[in-house]
Amino acid sequence: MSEAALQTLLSPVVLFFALGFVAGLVRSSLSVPEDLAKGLSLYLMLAIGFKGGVELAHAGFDLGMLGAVISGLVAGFGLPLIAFGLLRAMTRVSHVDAAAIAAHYGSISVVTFVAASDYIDALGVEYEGYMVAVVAIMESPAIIAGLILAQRDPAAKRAPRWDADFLREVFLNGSVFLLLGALVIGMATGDKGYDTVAPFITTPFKGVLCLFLLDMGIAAASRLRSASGLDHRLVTFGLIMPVIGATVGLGLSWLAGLSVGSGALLITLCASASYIAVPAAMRVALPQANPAYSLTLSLGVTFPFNLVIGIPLYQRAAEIILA
Amino acid sequence: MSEAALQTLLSPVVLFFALGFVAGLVRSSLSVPEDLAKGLSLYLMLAIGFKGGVELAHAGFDLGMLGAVISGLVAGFGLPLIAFGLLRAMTRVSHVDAAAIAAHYGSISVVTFVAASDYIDALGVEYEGYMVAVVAIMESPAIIAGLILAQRDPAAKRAPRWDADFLREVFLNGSVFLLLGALVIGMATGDKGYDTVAPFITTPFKGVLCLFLLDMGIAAASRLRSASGLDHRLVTFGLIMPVIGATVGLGLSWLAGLSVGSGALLITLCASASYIAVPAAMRVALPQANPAYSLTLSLGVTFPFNLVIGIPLYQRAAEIILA
Amino acid sequence: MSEAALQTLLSPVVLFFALGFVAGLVRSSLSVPEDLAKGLSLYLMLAIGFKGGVELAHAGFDLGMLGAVISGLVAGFGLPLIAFGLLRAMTRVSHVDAAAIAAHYGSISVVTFVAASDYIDALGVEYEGYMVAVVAIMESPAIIAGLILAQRDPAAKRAPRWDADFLREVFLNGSVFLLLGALVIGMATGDKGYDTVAPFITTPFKGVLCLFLLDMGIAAASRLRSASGLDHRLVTFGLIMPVIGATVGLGLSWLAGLSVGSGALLITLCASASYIAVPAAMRVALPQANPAYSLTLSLGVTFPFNLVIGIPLYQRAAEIILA
Amino acid sequence: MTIETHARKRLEMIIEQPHLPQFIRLFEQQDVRGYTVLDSKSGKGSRGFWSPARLSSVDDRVMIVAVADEETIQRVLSELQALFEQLPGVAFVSDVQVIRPDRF
Amino acid sequence: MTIETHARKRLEMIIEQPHLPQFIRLFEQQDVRGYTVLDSKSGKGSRGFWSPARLSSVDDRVMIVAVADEETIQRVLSELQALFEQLPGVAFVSDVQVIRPDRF
Amino acid sequence: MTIETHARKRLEMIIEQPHLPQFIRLFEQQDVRGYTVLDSKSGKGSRGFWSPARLSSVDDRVMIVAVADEETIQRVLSELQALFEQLPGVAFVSDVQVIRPDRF
Ligand SMILES: Nc1ncnc2c1ncn2[C@@H]1O[C@H](COP(=O)(O)O)[C@@H](O)[C@H]1O
Ligand SMILES: Nc1ncnc2c1ncn2[C@@H]1O[C@H](COP(=O)(O)O)[C@@H](O)[C@H]1O
Ligand SMILES: Nc1ncnc2c1ncn2[C@@H]1O[C@H](COP(=O)(O)O)[C@@H](O)[C@H]1O
Ligand code: NA
Ligand code: NA
Ligand code: NA
Repeated sequence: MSEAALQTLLSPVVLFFALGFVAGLVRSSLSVPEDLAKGLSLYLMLAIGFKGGVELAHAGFDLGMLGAVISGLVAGFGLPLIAFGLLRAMTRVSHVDAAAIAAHYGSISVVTFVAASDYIDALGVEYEGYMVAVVAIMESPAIIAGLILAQRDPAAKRAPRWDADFLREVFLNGSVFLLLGALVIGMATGDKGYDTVAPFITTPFKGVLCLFLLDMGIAAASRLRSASGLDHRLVTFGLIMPVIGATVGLGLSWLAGLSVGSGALLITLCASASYIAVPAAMRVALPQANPAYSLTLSLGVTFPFNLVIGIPLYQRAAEIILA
Repeated sequence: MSEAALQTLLSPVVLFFALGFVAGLVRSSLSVPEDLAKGLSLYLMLAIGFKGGVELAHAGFDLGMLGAVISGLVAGFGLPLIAFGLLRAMTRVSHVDAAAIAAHYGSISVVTFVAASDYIDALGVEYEGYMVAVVAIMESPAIIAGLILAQRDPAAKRAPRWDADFLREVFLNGSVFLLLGALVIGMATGDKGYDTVAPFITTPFKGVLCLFLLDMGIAAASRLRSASGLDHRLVTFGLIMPVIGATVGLGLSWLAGLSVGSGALLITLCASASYIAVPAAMRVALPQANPAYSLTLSLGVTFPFNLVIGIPLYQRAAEIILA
Repeated sequence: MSEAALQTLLSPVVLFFALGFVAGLVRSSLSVPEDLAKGLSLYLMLAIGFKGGVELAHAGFDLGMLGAVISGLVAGFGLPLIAFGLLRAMTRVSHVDAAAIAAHYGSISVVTFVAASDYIDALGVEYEGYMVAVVAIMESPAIIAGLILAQRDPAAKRAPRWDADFLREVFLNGSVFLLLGALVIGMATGDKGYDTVAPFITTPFKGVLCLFLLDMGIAAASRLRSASGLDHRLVTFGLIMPVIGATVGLGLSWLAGLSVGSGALLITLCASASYIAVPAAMRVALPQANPAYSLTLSLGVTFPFNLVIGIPLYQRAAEIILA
Repeated sequence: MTIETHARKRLEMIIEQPHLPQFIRLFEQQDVRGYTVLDSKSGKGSRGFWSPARLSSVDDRVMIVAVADEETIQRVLSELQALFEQLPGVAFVSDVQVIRPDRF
Repeated sequence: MTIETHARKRLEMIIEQPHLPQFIRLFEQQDVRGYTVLDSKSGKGSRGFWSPARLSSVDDRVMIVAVADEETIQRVLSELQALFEQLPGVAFVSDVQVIRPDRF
Repeated sequence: MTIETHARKRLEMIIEQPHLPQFIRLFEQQDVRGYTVLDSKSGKGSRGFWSPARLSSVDDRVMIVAVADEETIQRVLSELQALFEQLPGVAFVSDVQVIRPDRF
């Protein structure tokens, strides 16, 4: 497995992340323009959504899908509880901050998913198209769970906001919308649509992912550099929690009888933490929570951990337990 | 033809427009960054200009081209008169607003043209390279016609501005410039140039078009959502006028003896309404006209109509009459 | 050679530059959004860095590389002295302005390099992968040389700043960082990495270069149009200096025993003038220097000269002397 | 010839982008008839230095400028006092002159 | 130690991007020696709410800030009165202090 | 009910983007507790017209707004006098009212 590990470390995807990370640490002027980064992210959503939809059109719905969806929902609502308990036990963050961070860890990171699917693709392992739907389904439940946790704060002066602004942020979030939309379009157009769009969504895919991870690296390092209030307890949480999430994901995959590929992806989803959808929702619903904690943890600690160490580990575990 | 209709509706191009439209209606946070959208638009201009130029280099000039160009000019100057008359007869907009809207409908929408050429390409129908030149030629005459109409407003306090700012806006408009420039470059470099640039202008073309239409969908829906002053009379105009334009275009194609493919494109051009070049020119020359009317009509009503219903209809009509 | 000349002039790369130049001169509204232009530039850096690294992984290090690197350093430190002497002798710019301009001409323009490598690629001539490293190495020495020249100004009220801001600007400049980083990644991943990323870095390369040069053309013409204080002496310098630089580059290539391809590239690097890294560093270190002179000269005079006339000339010279 | 001008108040706020809708709603409730939102690039306040969060707009700040009569601005300020207890941001008020008094 | 400062006027306008050249021309005619144009994101005025039109810049608004002596600003204001009858936009004037009086 | 407000000074500067770190450092030294940086699009000053240099950010200008008590602003101004001899830029000071005096 040490060769496989080396191979991960030497994949362009990880190396470009590392390059960005170094650039951010030494404060190079290297930066990916914001609009471009958003464009790359749109592209990745559109591409994996569409591909997933086309595969789904082939395979049709089956029981495995139901199992994966239920697993995703269970994890989405359950992981925040575990994360919250852990945070209150092992760190000193306040009730509301713990609730906000817990929501991040119950939700998922799409780019981590994309990196994992790229990794297992390279190994020649297959996964089911419905996993893309699971990604979309797992974005929001943790936000609800986090708010319920926050509501139980005895020191809270006011209740979290559940108003229209918030609900739109949660359920009509741009990236979930595009992911699901592209999935549906992929299903509707099937192979015929795929053939016309294929060169666009396959040819540059890996390169776009590299460029995007370059930007993620810069962002992660900048976050860490300017991190204030992040102590070793929180960092430890940011390294332990993905492993706990992964374990839960492995158990669920086993219960749901997922294939090795789909299992590795569900494990990765459980291990990953949101850095786009959840921060945006929390800012609206829980403005009193300190965004610096959660974003720095999820982007600066957990994302790099998952990308470099986690994904190969999760895939290996899936291979051993689910094969 | 109902199968063909279904096929149009299920093409990725139309579906991504629909996805954007829904996102805009429900106010999802999904958005294509402005700079990216401008970049996609530059790409589309460059690609169709270049391809048209290369084809022109093959075919050389012929009488058909002259016919098409004259048809374009006739439509560009003539359609605004029809549109103006119709608006004054059937709606309640003021003289100057009618003149401004008329200019939009006499001019053309490049993306509608691109979508139509993509549609007839998919059917295996051919069209002449010079149609790209006709696109460029049809952008401006309607602006002149619209201003002349505005000048005849008895209630006008001041004449429209025909100054340098305005003329630059009309004749040196960025998109026309790039379209024509790429056409000339395509002609100059011919197959040799084409071979080197081909992967860039063909591989991602369809995908870029999808992404661009996603943005158009969002824009169209946002326009409609915040539409003020748009009554059913104006909406009716926005649905009737493209059909009238198409009929004129069909007649001109027949007179000019165009091929089925080129005819379908000329019909589409006549049916389409500008939402970039003309609004910009009107803002400078006729600041007293209400831009909300014309842009909402052209983007929110006529563009979707042409994309979903019009194009297959125009192509079918061309097939029946011109074959 | 007149056929070869015609061929250069008719290459899409040069023609798109010309199109942008005309658009800028006539003040068309055509423009490439800033973020897109930065993205195109990132792409070009990433692509040539990666390709160079992969080639380096094949070829391994050799003495030729050492010769090229030393030549680059000699030129980087030496050319500013020549440029400074020439400026003081033939133009009327002040001591500090001459030093700043000299730094631009001692450093290099990556896009000129890319255009040259594209040109010699098209001729089927090969060059060594390490030339990409030489590009990175030649960015900074001239900045140091320019500051030392500026320091000797008897009229200077204060010394140039050599502080942390400045050093970061010089040595951690984003484009150099990405170029070198991609080179290292290319070396580390070798053919295996290349295969996965190849479609991204080769398919659209030429097209991206065209789009980027369209923007360069607009920028060059805008600079020239609003040029103030640029007299015929300075313009003459902007046309003579690249030829002098090229001659020095040819001599160094001969001494270092470079191949025809690598020689043509070193000559081009010596002939080219910076318009990104050096202006940024000068603004920080020598705020009293007039940026209008140097940027207009390098972007508006020397870049077009090299692109249209210089590159074919340099390649021909390399062929005659180094073959 | 001197142009006649009329005294109004200019309210300037810097707030977090995700909370913009709440402030706009406050404006609507207090009959502020016009305002302009400007982008900001970076800054420093009681919560330390910020610059736009890469990859998301949660850290973006905007500046809002609104000119209105003194009474309206007073009403807005008194509401702002409560709002600023929940949401981050700052507000400054200054004097301005306008030429078309009926508009502000 | 107090720094000596000098009184000037600060003119702030919000206008539509396509009309910027006309206002710049007015500045040139009235010898306004300096100004700065800032981007704006959205806003509300007598013509309702606006945010940048997607796909085109016709709906973009900009803010212009110009500091000059009172007399110059008076001249500009009197011209603006006429211009604002044809073109949309708003203008506010306030007092500022500068440290280098020869520049403004 | 009138809200109690407190007088402060508003400093507004327009400087070149590459020099921003030097001005920020000046703020830190003089204990300016808050400021906001805004993007600008184009402008004109003693060095003529500028608009963002394509392909690089060397020509970009930014506007900085900082509100603080009069004494702090005085200290900043006296430092600015020296800095503006080396670096291009302009500074304007005006009066503002704030509602939370402890913050500024
Ligand atoms: N009272 C105001 N305060 C601040 N900005 C305003 C105000 N009124 C109008 N504006 C801005 O000026 C633009 C044009 O105003 P109007 O011509 O009244 O629609 C608006 O869209 C706002 O951005
Ligand atoms: N009087 C003024 N009013 C507003 N902005 C100004 C003024 N003078 C200069 N500026 C801005 O400050 C920048 C630098 O000024 P300068 O150093 O004089 O060229 C200019 O490009 C303008 O953007
Ligand atoms: N004194 C000030 N002057 C100008 N802008 C300020 C000031 N204080 C805060 N701000 C801006 O308001 C934002 C929020 O402030 P705060 O809530 O104190 O962190 C800061 O990030 C700054 O952009
Ligand atoms: Na998770
Ligand atoms: Na038309
Ligand atoms: Na050089």
